[in-house]
Amino acid sequence: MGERAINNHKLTSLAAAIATYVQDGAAIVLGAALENAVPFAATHELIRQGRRNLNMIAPISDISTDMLIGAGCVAEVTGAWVGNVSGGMGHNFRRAAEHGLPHPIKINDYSNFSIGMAFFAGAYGLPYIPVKSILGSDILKSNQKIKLAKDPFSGEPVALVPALKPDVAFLVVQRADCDGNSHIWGSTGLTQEASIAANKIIVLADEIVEPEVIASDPSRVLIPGFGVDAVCHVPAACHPAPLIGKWKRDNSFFHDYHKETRDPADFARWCDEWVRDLPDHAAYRAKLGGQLEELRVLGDAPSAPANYATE
Amino acid sequence: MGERAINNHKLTSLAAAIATYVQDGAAIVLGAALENAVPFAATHELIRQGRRNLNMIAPISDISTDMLIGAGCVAEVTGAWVGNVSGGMGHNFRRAAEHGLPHPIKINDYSNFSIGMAFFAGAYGLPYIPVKSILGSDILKSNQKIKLAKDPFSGEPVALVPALKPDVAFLVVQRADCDGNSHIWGSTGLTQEASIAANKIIVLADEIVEPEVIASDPSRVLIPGFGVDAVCHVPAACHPAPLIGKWKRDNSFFHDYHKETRDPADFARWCDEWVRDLPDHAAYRAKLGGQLEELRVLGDAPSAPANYATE
Amino acid sequence: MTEYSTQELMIIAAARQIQDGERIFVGMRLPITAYGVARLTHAPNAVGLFESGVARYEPADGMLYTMCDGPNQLGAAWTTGLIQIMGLLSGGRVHAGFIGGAEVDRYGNINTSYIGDTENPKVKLPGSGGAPDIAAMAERLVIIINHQKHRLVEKVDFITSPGFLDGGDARTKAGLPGGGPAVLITDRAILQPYGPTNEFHLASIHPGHTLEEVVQNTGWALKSVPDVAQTPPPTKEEMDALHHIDKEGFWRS
Amino acid sequence: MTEYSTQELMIIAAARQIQDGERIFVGMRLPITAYGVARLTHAPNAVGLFESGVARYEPADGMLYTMCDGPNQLGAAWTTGLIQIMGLLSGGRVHAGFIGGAEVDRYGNINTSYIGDTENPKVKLPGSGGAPDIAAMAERLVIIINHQKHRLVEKVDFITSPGFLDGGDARTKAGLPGGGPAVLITDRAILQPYGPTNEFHLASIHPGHTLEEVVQNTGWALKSVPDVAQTPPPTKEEMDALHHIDKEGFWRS
Repeated sequence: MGERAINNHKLTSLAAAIATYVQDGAAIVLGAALENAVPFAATHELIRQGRRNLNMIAPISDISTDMLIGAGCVAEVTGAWVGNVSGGMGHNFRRAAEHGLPHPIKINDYSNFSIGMAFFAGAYGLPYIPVKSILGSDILKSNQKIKLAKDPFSGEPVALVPALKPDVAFLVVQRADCDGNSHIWGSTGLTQEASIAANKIIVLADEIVEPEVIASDPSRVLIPGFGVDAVCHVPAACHPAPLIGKWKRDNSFFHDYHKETRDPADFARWCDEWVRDLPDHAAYRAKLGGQLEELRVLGDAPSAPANYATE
Repeated sequence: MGERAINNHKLTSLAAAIATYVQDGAAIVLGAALENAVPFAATHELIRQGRRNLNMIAPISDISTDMLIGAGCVAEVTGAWVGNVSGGMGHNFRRAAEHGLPHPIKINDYSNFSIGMAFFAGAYGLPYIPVKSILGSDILKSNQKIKLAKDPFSGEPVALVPALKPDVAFLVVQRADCDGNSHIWGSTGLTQEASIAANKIIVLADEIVEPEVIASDPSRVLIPGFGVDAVCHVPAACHPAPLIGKWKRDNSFFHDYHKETRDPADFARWCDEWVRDLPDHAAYRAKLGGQLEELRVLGDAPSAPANYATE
Repeated sequence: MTEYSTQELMIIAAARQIQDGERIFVGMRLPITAYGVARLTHAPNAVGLFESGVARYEPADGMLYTMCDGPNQLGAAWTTGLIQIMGLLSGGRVHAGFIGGAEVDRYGNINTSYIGDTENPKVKLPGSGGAPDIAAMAERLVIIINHQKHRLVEKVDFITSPGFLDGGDARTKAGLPGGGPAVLITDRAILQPYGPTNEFHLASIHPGHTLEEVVQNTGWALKSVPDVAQTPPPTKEEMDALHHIDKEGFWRS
Repeated sequence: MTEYSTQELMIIAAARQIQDGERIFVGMRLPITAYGVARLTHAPNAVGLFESGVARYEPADGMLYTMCDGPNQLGAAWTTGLIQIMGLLSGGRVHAGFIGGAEVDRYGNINTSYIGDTENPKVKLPGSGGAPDIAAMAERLVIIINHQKHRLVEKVDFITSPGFLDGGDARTKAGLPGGGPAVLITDRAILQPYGPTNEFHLASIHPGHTLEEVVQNTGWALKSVPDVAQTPPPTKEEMDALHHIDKEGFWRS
């Protein structure tokens, strides 16, 4: 969360937000909710703008990380899992890790809970967190940043996980106002901790609403607008991942990705077709056409209202 | 949060819940939201049942802790602040700390953030949390449980705050179903962390609703029903504290308490009138009568709906 | 006698590991179906936990490809963050967790990270997810894996999720709070830790499989518990529940 | 010339400490009014933080007795938990915090815990609340206190909220991330840390008060900055804003 964000209108295009806030070599959180609300539109735009040497930090971002690796954007992966959640392994991730193609990548292993604690520490000003849940795991050997120590109270072993403070976090929200005040519902994984830990926050809003809509329910705000640096109106930014109450998951897209990226030439073709040859996410949506429309949630299962009246 | 709570109907009277779950000498969280949603109905019932040697753990519980001290229920106070938030000092707290009346009390000093970290550690299985925000404070001298240490990564000083795991947590919620699935809105202070850290959770629900109401919005659940041990239907359990969208704060009641509890005999009279001579919270509400009705929120400022539809 | 596939038997064996009222880290695919069967049969008060930040009573209505899909969130007991859900692992609040892996060894250590060396892996597997946390902290761990010699190995290349480490009391000495792996369910048999070494021993053989075949397909010298049984076949009630959950017959073949 | 009470001057002096776009730990009573004045005058984009778990843009519509009262939550920017709000103190994300106290000493250390000994206190004060956290972590601390000899003391009995500790670089050596107390506003004057010792020096005297009176009511040998000024009286714009916020004239007398 940035240092002196002034509360004013932050609505901008995703291309402009990435051009402004993401440098080569940046440490990026892109999808900390696990398998829903993954900001794939930002994945595409990072590829289009040709960012290099990124450190992708997230517990699990489904195929987003694999795409960025394949496109040559990634030098480092910090997280718990990289692959294709419903489709199997990530071919680009394997190629990079096993053969250094297109680039070698450094892998910083965490478990989901321990990376959660690293974000929590980064978000709330704690230098590190002592964790028991990765004791006994060889993650303690492969990740040199985590120290094995003794709990000074009990004398028992404990793993010290230092704070992670990413440069930029992208998150997808169901609705936001022009100042970045946002509503999210459904499971959020590590979205709150990872975003607050980050120096800059870029919100991808499925819908832009009047400020009164957000202000009607301040307890549904996960990240307040004063912490947000840019708001981009990108419907279906999550595609092919789901967004609760907005978009269903495009399962066949994940399956097709797995089939169509088995070798580097195939991936290059896939990436041209779905990313590089499209100017922006609007063009991506247009290309999806009816396939995207079928994923749109049309039903209504509304939450019971909460009353905030004072009198 | 208890070890094997089975998901079945847990609706019971507050008297029965306290008789079952609170032993003399227990460590109790009663009001972790700070100045709203304080479970004063539980304060009264603990006094009525004559619990002794309690350790009251909370950042700030407004006059609840002062009442319990005056009634002779408390051996230990673990927290950041005891008094009367809008009315000044707590006379009983001062008498106990300065003169050992009616009993001496042990005070375990914390700041709000450091006790928050102690609850967080207790809730989520971390043995302790390294905190910077109480460096330089004499809390590090008065509270022997907190250790000053060196951050092994940076060599800088850090205060290690060990996990707190209370025996029982009471919380007031706007609405719950019979299984303890609850909705809360408005600021929550340390309610979530303190409750999850506790071994048993007792919910005081302002309203009991059908399970479908709670299930319509699982993101508004702060503590799920499977972690709750007892649900008590106690309207205005928060009085004289406010409950967002339900009850306004009874400011004059706090003011009167300050005036009417200046010496032990006065407090005894106050406590007889408002607690000991009343059989239960229904009688307390009846005694308040029109004064309580004036505090009822009648207006409607509803939250915008969130859609959870899947199709 | 009821007909069933090997996969269906595995699901039902997994469902039997869930006791009523327990909180279970479910995971996707086979275990989520097992959870549904358990809820419909002997464990109507079990609670299913999903590390993305979901807790459910009733299993989701509809096929799930990930734990974050809409049907797993609609009507959930709790949709929240990862820390809130995985934090329940502390203090014995989670009774069991299901995990799979590419490799498991004689002490129940699981590898989902690297085949070969970490610097120069032969195969880079997707990684840990929340499995180490569940393996470290849950009261019991249920491991599900296909029974092949290259999967049930003498020693895993990388311990992603700890079992009993080097066996004996190594796990306790390492400071791990949870009880460790309680059972290993394969497509041929059920293995359990036995004796002071905590080495996995053959506990029961699925109908239609033989001791010899099971031993030949295990990467270590597999010993047996004294009273090796046949895995009880699914009951009619269990199969009815499974067919109710698995309407499309995904697990039938 | 606009008429004003001493309390009103203190509020306006406090409001001047808030810069536009800053995030401020507001606290109750006088500072919350100061926040309202600042928002209406020179700091329309300031954000008010309340440690119970509230962040607001617009000041609350209605009198607040506590930060948790309904009017402070209706239409808030964020209603959440204490950790989320107080956690913003890390990394320079909170620019200033207002705190009061029973005692403050020459180095800006504040006592709200014990007068006398901790084991056998002469007066047991309510305690710290979130003040130590704010004092330790905020970029700047603004202290508001009545100017009396027993309140502005040589050395506090108990450091609840750290200022510059023993002066000089003691604060930095203790590992405190925030910048420490920047200003002390009393009903007679404004004091500021000055020089390498970081001792509080007289910076400006309120209209109608004298140097001699200020010195006599300070519990240490008060020195002055080289250019002691008179505190600028409230402008018409500031008083208009204050009257708009303080409709009932609570601070007028």
